[in-house]
Order: sequence, then C-alpha cells, then structure tokens
Amino acid sequence: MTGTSTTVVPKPRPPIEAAAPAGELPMVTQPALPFFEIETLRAEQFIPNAKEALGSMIAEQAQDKLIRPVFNWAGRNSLFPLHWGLACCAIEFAAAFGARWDAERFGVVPRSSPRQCDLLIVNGTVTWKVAHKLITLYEQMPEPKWVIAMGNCATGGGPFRTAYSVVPGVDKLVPVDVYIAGCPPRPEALLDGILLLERLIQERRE
Amino acid sequence: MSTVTLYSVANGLIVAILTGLYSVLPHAYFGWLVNPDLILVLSVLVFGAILLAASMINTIMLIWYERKLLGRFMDRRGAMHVGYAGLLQNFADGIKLFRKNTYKPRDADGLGFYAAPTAYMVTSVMIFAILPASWGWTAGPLPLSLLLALVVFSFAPLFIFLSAWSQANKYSLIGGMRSAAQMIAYEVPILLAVVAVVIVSGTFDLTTIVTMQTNYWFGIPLFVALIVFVTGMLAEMERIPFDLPEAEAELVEGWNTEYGGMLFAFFMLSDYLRALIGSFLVVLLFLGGWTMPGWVPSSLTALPLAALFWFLLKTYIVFGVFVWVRASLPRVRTDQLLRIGWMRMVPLSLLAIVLAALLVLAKCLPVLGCLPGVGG
Amino acid sequence: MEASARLFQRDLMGKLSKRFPTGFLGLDPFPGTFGRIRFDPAIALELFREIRDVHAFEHLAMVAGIDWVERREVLYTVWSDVHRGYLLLSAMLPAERPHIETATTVWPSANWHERETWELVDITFDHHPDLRNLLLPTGYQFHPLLRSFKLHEPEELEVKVRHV
Amino acid sequence: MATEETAVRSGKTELPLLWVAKPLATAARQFGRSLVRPSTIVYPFERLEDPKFRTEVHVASGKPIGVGAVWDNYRGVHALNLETCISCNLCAFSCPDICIEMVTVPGGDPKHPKKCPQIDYGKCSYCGFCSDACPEGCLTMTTRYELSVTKRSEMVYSPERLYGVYKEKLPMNPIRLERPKNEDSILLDAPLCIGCNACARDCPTNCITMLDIPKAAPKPGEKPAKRIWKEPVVNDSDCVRCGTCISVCPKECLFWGTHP
Amino acid sequence: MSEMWINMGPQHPMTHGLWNLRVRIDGELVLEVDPEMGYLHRGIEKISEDRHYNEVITLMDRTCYVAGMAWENLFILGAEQALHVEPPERAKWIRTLSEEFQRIGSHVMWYAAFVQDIGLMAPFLYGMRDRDLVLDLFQSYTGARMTYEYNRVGGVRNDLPPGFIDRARKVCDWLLDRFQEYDDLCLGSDIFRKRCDGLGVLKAADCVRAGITGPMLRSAGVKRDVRKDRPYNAYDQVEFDVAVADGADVTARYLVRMEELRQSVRIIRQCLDWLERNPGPAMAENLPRWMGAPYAPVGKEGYLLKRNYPKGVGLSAIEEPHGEALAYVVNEGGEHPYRVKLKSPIFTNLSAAKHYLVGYRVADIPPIMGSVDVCVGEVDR
Repeated sequence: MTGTSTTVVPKPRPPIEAAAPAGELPMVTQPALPFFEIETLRAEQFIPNAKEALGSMIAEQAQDKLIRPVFNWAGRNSLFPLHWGLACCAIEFAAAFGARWDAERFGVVPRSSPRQCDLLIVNGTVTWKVAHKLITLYEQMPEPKWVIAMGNCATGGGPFRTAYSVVPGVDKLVPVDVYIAGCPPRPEALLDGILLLERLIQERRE
Repeated sequence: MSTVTLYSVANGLIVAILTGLYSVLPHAYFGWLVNPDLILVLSVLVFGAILLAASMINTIMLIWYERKLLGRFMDRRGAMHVGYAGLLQNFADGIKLFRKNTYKPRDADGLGFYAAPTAYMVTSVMIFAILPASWGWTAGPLPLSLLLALVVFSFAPLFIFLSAWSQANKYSLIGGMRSAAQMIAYEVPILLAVVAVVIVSGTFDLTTIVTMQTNYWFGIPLFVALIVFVTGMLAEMERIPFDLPEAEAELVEGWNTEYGGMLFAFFMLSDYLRALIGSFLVVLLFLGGWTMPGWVPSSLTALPLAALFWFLLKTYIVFGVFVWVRASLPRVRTDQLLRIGWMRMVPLSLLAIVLAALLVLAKCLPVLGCLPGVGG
Repeated sequence: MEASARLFQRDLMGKLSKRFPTGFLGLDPFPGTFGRIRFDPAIALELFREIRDVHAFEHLAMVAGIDWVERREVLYTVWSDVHRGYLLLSAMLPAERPHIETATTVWPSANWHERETWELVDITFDHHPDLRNLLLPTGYQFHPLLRSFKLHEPEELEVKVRHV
Repeated sequence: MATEETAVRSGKTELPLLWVAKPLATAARQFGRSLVRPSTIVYPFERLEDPKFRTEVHVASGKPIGVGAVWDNYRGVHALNLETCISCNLCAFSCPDICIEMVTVPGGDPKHPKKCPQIDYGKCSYCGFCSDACPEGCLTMTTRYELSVTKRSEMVYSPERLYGVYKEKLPMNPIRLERPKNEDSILLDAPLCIGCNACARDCPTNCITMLDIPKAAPKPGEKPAKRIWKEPVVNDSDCVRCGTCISVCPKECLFWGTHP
Repeated sequence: MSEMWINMGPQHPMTHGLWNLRVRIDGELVLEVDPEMGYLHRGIEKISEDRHYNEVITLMDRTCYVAGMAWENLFILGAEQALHVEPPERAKWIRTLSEEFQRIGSHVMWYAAFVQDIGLMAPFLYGMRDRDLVLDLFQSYTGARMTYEYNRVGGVRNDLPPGFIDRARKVCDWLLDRFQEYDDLCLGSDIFRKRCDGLGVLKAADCVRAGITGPMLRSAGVKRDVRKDRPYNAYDQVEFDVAVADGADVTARYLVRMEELRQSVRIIRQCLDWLERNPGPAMAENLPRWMGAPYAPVGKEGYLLKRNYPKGVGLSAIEEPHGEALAYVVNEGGEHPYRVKLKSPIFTNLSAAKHYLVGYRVADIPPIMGSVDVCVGEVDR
C-alpha cells in the first residue's frame, strides 16, 4: 500500500443522537451502514489497490530477480548476427565462424534473413549508395536488437573517410552499441567485441 | 503388456485422483468428478502435456546433438559455452526467440501468417501420440497407427505453402512451391516403401510391426525399401541434400524468410520434430524399434525404461547418419530432385514391394531369424 | 623489347598511317607494350575495327579516362592473343563536352568500362547502348575523378578526449 | 623451361564411383580426426599467442604444423615510450590515415612543449608506417589486438595511455628498418636565410647549430652589415630527417637535397 | 506463375559481397539478369591521387580483400615503372612467393564460398581452416593477416624471418593433402557432378568477346596467363604449367582452380629453394628518399616538388587469382601519383553475366556466380 493515496475509508458516521446546537435545526442524519456493506465497500476500495500494488511489487521483483535475468541470459547467449558481408572485415567475420575460432561456441549463428536476427555486424565500408538499405535491414530486425561496428570503416570511415562516396561512420545511420577497432580486426577481436556486447546485455535493464 | 499405454497410464492417473477426491468429498455435490467425459478430457490433456514435454525436450536435445555432431564433422566444437557442453544453448535460443517482438509484414496475410506455423507445429506434435517409442508409449492400441502417422506427416506441405503464400515475399513463395512439389513427389515412394513393410508384417499397427522384428530387422530383407524410405524421409524433412525449399544460397531463408521471433521458433522446432519423427519411423519400421538384441543380458532388458533408452539410442544413431549426410553432400536442384523422386525412387519402391511379396511367398523370412546378432 | 616486337611495331605503324592518313597521329613507344597509338577521335570506330579485325587485337582489357585539366585523354588497352602483347590507343578530347564513339560495337566488353569512364571522368560515349550510372548512385551530379573535384579535407579529430 | 600444358579436361574426368561414397568417407575421416582434437582454439581461454601455440598449431589431422613465430612482427596497438620520444612529428607525417595527432604532454619546457602522438584507433589502419618512421624506436607496435569499446571516444589513445601499453611489456614488433643509405640532407638556400634561429630552436635532436657566417664583403658604396649573420649548419649524422626545420622556416630557404 | 523480378542483393547469401543481381524469372527459369554494382565504391582511385606512392599500398590491400598481396604487387609494379625504379632480385622472388601464397589463400577462400553456394556445409569450414594457415604464414613475415602493407616502391619492407622457409614447406605439404580431400568432397560426389556439369557454359569465342580473363577463360580452353605471356617479377625463372580445361562450365572452372592451387605450391617450392640459396637485400639501394624510403616522409606538398624527378607512366599487368588485372599509373613528377587506374578482372567477368546466367535456373545462380569468384571490393574499387 505504499504510496497509494486513493484508499478511501468511509467517513466516520456522526453519533446518532448528537446534541444539536441550540437554535439550529437538528441535522438530518444518515442511516447507519450495516457492517456487511462497509466491508464490501472496503473490499471494493482496498482489494484492487492492494492487488495492484502487490502485483506490481511481485512483477517488479520477478522482473528483477527472475524474468530479466533469464531473458538477458537467453538474449546474450544466442545472438544471431545478420549474414551480410560488406567489405574486408566480412572475410574476418567469416573466419570467426570458421573452424579455428568457431563463434558458434557462444551461440552466435549467422542468419540470412533480418527477421531472425538480433545483431547487425556492420563489417565494412558503408557507402551512401548502400546506406538506406542498411537502415532498412536494421528496421526489419525485430526488437531487441544490437549493432556492432566492426572495423574502422564502420566506425569512422577508415582510410576511405575522405572519399566522396563513403559514410564516415555507421553511427550516423544506426545506433551502435559496440565499436571494434582494427583494419580489419582479427577474428579474436570480433569475438572479444561480441563478448563485450554479451556483458552489456547481461547488465541491461530495459 | 501391450495393453498398458502411455494414455492408459495418464487415464489411470486421472481416474485415481478423481475417484480419490470423490471418495473423500460429499458424493451429493461432487458427482461430476467421475463423469467419464471429464475424465476423458483430463486424460487427453495430461497425455498431451506429457507428449509435448517429452517431444520438446527430445527435439531440443536433438538440435543440440546435431550442432555438436556437425561441429565435429566441420572440425570445430559447436556450442559449448552455454551450460555444460552447450546443453542449454537451445533453451537460450528458445527463450530469446520467445522474447523477441512479433510483427507481421505489411502485405502479409494475417490469418495465414499466424496460423501456418501453429498448425505446422500442432500436426508435428500430433504424430507423437501415434508413434510408440517403447512398449505402450502411445495413445492406445491403434490398428492403423502407421497409416495415420503418415497421413498426418503429409499435412506439412499444405501449411508450408500457406505460410509461404501469406508472407508476400518472393523468396518464400518460390520456397513454398518447391516444398510443395518436393513433398508431393516424395510421398509416393515413402508410402510404397511402407507398403513393402506392410506386406511383410501384414499389419498397420506399429507396435505389432516392432514386435514382429524381434527375430530380425525388416531393414535386412527390405533393404531396398529402407534405402527408399530414408531418401524419402530426407526429402520430407527438407534436409541436405534435399533442402531446396530452404536453400540458403539462392532463397534467403526459404519459406520462413519473413518469420522471426516465436513463429520462427515454431518452424524451427517443427522441422526438428519432423526430423525426430522421421528417425523414429526408420527405427520402428526397419531397425527393430525398441526390441533389444539377444546378447543384451536379461538383467539389463528387464530394467524399467530400458526399451525406451534402446529405442532412443537407435533413433539418435539414425539421426546421426542424417547429420553425416548433411555435412558431406551438396544439395541437388529442383528438377533433379523431382527426377530422382519420380524416376528413381518410385521404381525402386515398386521393386521393393515385389521383393517383399516374393519373400513372403517364398516363406524365407523365418530363416533370417536364425542369423546371429541381428535382432531379437 | 624484343626485335620481333619492334618489327611488328614498325609494321603496324606503317599500315595504320597508310590506312588513316589523317586520323592516325603516331605510335609512341611504351615500355612493356607494343606502344601507344595516338589517334583522332573522329576515326575512332574505324580504327577500332581495323585494330581488332586486321591486327587481331580482339581483347579489350581496359578503358581509362584521364583528366589533364585542359583536355581529357581516353585510353584503350587491347590485347592480342596472336601477338601476345598489349597495345594502347589514346585519344585526346577537348575539355568541354568530351565525347567519342563507343567501342561496344567492336568490343562488347567495353560496355561497363565506358559506363564507368562516363560517370567518373565525364567522357560521353556516343551511341552507347546503356549509358547510365554504374558505380555511383543514379543521378549523382559530380564526376569524382576530375581534377577539379576535391576530396573532403581530413577532418579534425571529432573526439577531443584525452584519456590519461 | 618446361612449359608443357597441364590440361585438366573435364570431359576426361571419370564420373565418381558409388555415387556419394567418397565424400561421405572423407567427412567421416575428418570426423574421426576432429573427435580427437578439433582445430578450434577456445578463444577467451586459449589464445593464439599462448606459448603452446607459438611452437606449433595442432590441426585436425593430428599433424603439428609449425606456424609459430607468427606473432613476432604483428602489428597491433602501439606502444609509446614517452621518455625517449623526441617529438619529431615523423609518425604524424607518415600516417596515411591522418589518425595521429601530436598533443602536448607534461615534461617539456614551456617554450618547447613536448608533443607526443595521440592515436585514434578508429582511424588507424595498422600499416606500421609510423613505427617504421620513428627514428628513436620509441613508437612500436605490439601484439595486442582487442579493441572493443562502447564509446567511440574510448578509441582515442592518448600518449599516456600508449605509454601504459608500453609499460605492460607486451611482445613488440622487433623489426627495425635500416635507414636508407643515401638519405637526402637538409640543404640551405643561403642567400635567402635571415638567421632567425627558428630551425635550430625547433630541431628535436638539436643537430642544427647556428654558426657565424662571415658575410661577403660589402660592395663598394655599401655600409658593412652591423649584425652578425648566423646560418644553420646541420649535423647529418644526428639528423633524423623529420623536416621540422623546413616547416618552421619562415623564408622557405631550407630544402631536401643531396650534398654536392 | 507470371514473370517477376527478384533482387538478389545487396544482402543476400549468394552475393558474397555488396552487389545486387536483379533477375527476371519465369518460375525457376532465368530470363534476364542485370548486375547492379557500386555499393562498395570507395573512391580508391581518387584517394590514391592524394597519397604518397607507398601509402597507396594501404588502399591496394583493401581493394581486393581476398587477394591484397596481388594488388599490392600490381600497383607497385606500375609505380616502379612510372618512377623508373628497379627492385633487387630477391625482392622479386619474395613478391612471386607472396603472390602465389595469395593465390592459394584466395582460391581456398573461393573454394569455401563456392561449396557453400551449392550447399556443402563442412568443406566451407575446411577451406577457412586451411586458409588460416596461409594467413599465419603471411602474418609471420608481413605482420598482418589480410592487409599486409608489405611492398614498397623499390622492394619489400623486410626480408623473410628465420625459420620461415621450413614452415612454408610444411604448410605446402599439408595443403597438398588437403587439396586431395577437397577433390574427394566435390568431384567424388555424384551430386556435385550432376549439379555443376554443363552449368554456366561460356565458350572460348564468347569469353574473348566479353573480355573475360582468368580461370574462367582458361576453363574454356584458351591458354592465356599473364604470368606466362608477359612474365613479371620472377615468373620467367620458375617452372609451372598453365591449367586449362575445355568444359567451359562450372566443373571446368573448379578443375582449373584446383590445378592452379597445385601449380602454386609448385612455384612456391621453387621460390623457397631460390630464396634459401640467395640471400641479399630486399630493398633497392640508391633510391631517392621520397620514393622508396621505408617510411613515407610526407612533407607539406611542395617542398619535394622543388626537385624535378623524372615523369613517367607505368602499365602493369599481373595474373591476379581472379584473372588479368591492370594498373595504369601516371607520374607527373609529384610525390603523389597523378592518376591511378585499376582494372579488375572481375569487373569484366561480371559485366558478361547475362551470357552465362540466362537460360539456367534460379538454383543455378549461386554455383555459377560462385564459380565466377566475385570479390566486390575490386569491382567497385
């Protein structure tokens, strides 16, 4: 009941034969409320509020202690990146899924359809020609979703940032959660970035 | 022994609980507790829950098993950091997909979009009620259980096509059409191969078929039928080399391109459910089901659930073969697939029927029972 | 350069100057190739035909455009399987409205090369079957490989943070 | 020179035996090998730089392949030895991506603040030109490659942070390039020089000294110059060829060239 | 079903890069194709005009990211010709060695991607695994896995480290075994042969007309290889055969590439022998400081221009893993190249897409495009 000011306790009934001040008309007294009615009223007022408060408390607690950790655990351990190669980093991206590094150990499995993904790894130079397609792909991914800018081109345009056709950093287009420096980053560096993202998800409070 | 089934166990459980309650409670008011209709409904529900749980856990373990096995085929380790040896990986995937928000593409057909995955999943789970995993692990004595299983199994193209059409996506549509063509093409050889089994066994009851394999596996005399059946099952399960509908290289994700979140999880699960059913059927029809070979000491055979364990072991080995094929073969093309289906598999299955008939006529089947270490 | 190549070069020069008395402007030596033919864009198509059919340079390797501020050069590199060597054909075009006849009718592989040269160096190829943007977005206004087109200045570090 | 032609005629390649037996067998063989030891490196727990991988990398066949010493000249994050940095600016000059900025660090005198490189790893392409150019060998590249951050600004490594990397004693790129034998020298266009001392003041190695130069005798009718003219003289063996003097010269009278 | 256009790309598993193949299909039949390029156009030619010759190397590595070393070689050859610089003999051999290793790396990468296109799952991983060994070797002497920055005008940055030759020999032996496995997995499979025989046929005459080079051309029976026809680096001193097939289809391209892998190992062994016997400098001496210095002393533009270095033009051609690549480098005396024009073999190979795609089925597009071996970086530059 903390913080709920809406609880209405029925007004105390004035005494029946109260001495009316002299010279004034006797007050028209209200009929006495029977016990049962009072309790019904109380219940009507009290129980929903209590329910609500208790429910929200339980929900909060459950969310803190149970649901959110479980969801965060699940979300962090099964990141499906979009199977999309942009440029040089895409080769290292592929190598990270190769036999030597095997990103599937962490449950990272690339999917080809953005609908089934929750991680967009921007692995290469983003040009203005592909920018709106990247945004479309990002929007096609269902929430919750994350973006990793892999390599310098995605981070800030890299060696090509002075060129006329290159977006200087993918964070101009979509919100980026983790940046991985490198040109291109080693597969280990990509895995390190994914692990960093996993830590971020673990601490996530939506 | 065969009269005790999983359903009858569930039924007995419900009856025991309800009658116990009824005996305690005043009879005048709680007569409805022993209403046979209620008992029926409750038993079916309990039975369904057990089935669902068992099939889901099995399926998820199957996915884990495939991922680990595939990993080794690919010279890597597969999922290993989530839970012990990655055992919890698929639970994480499932929970994550459950939590992803669901949406419908603008042009998609609402009813079909949502109904198709659900129906696909439901029909897949349904078959588990029919397939006996061990003595009595079924709804009851079903004389036509094999036929029923195959009929329900062949509902899938309908739902796949429905989902493919309702997604309003070109890749899905092509995938769905391929899927429909493929499944229809491979229904025929599968059914014909099953006919060979039926000719030998003379029954459609799966429990009886398994019982008849105590002495020898049907896969040995009916080797041709086994080959046809396994190939057909590969096509029905849409696994490499017949995974054209989901061909990742040309159709992005095939007929579930537009699905995400829980609906995608439904499709994924159902695919593996169907894979599990396919392996079940191969084991039941051709590899002796849960019957143990003679060299297993009877002290082990008598253990509770030993038959079930044996059956699952065989299933997983059969599925391992599917994974092996998946790891080492490329996929074929649509026209080649159909040509293999109609021009190779159908004649082969007819040949299998003829062979089965000849075997039965020549009465040479009991001879096989003397082979050591084969069955029984 | 080997003697046979030099011989071929002289032979080619003689034949071409006879065939194109006005349009053929000369054959410069170019290390590693049979040389560079300078020609007048007016004779482009006939020269291409001659080079391909008579002299058996049937493979077009590259079309390059170079902006020499006051004029533009278009450079074709062709290869002959018979003579085993490259030959360069170069034509100087005026800086305003540079245009030359397309080579796609002679060497179909010129198609994309010319589209690229058109959009990057702004050289129009007349009668090109499909002259639209190849590398740049459709409707891009500029021609980046002209000398007058400047790149962005390498900007200041956007992040002015000192981590100690 | 044997130049016989290897003809792989696809018409002649016979069709495979037993349909798909060969690939199945190959995959099974591979499966058997990787059951023993897959070639996966369990990354956060094992690393390729670990000593056991430095000597040999086990691949799936169980056959060790010696690809150790891979890391000797790996180009990762830089390490900067702040103490020996002479603020010559060569790293910033040589950077093709213009990701190095010379920033002031404490330690210099107020007139000549000490400037050391600050590197933005969001732009660096790890080409190694800067460490090749460093004349004192104080800017080297280490084997560190993990650079995941959540904020873009964390990618900028200040000189102090680079010094921190240096102090971690990571394996460093050992290859120091020899300086070219016939490097150009700083030459002086003497008639233009005004003797302003800027070059000598800013020279990071103090290899420029201002020497009194007797001016040519005044022409008849002119007054002899009153002030003493000084001209820079470059000590070529100490010069690191950073070009600072050229860039500070107000009259552009210094230039690269070979001594006549 | 009526005809429809489908867009394969820019995000599509088939493309292996950033391009878009628009396909008009009728049912499963391909009626018309239209490749859309330019999604990865980074303006490398323009940026090169703004950089020192040695600094352009950093761009060349990224031009074709699976064959960075080959493109370094290509540009450096052109630049050396334009700058009138001759590298020492040992540098030439090291470049030859590097290029052949790069060819192995690229072809193995191609194998991995190609088998994935036709649905083979495990060999993709095998390819990536074996490529990593080659990259390890690269890392041991260049210092990076993919972007090497190893060549300089007038030589190479550093000599091979001690022990490299032994390691390289071991890796070569190991790779030869693996190539046999690759063949077992692909050619030994009936499905593969059924799938790829007679697919994407482009006969020799059409290839020449369409300007196609590289393994695609050689698979049609035309014996043309820049390494033989116009030897550069040390290719005139090594012994190797040109792989030629006559099928002109996907299988033939597969065979040509596999044979090239074996020939590369053969060349590498000769290079290793030579390098073992002949120590020497790997960098030309007596270079003008701004040309071949091991570091790039970029002053402010103008200081160096005071000296009149000879102008020059360079045209270099190499047999890149994908085909014949050309670089045209114009040196106008400055410290930056005046114009760098790069010709990618895939550029022309892709432009002929309609000749080898139309008439086949949708399911055939991935294997055919896989056999073309598209690397978009060098097409779009």
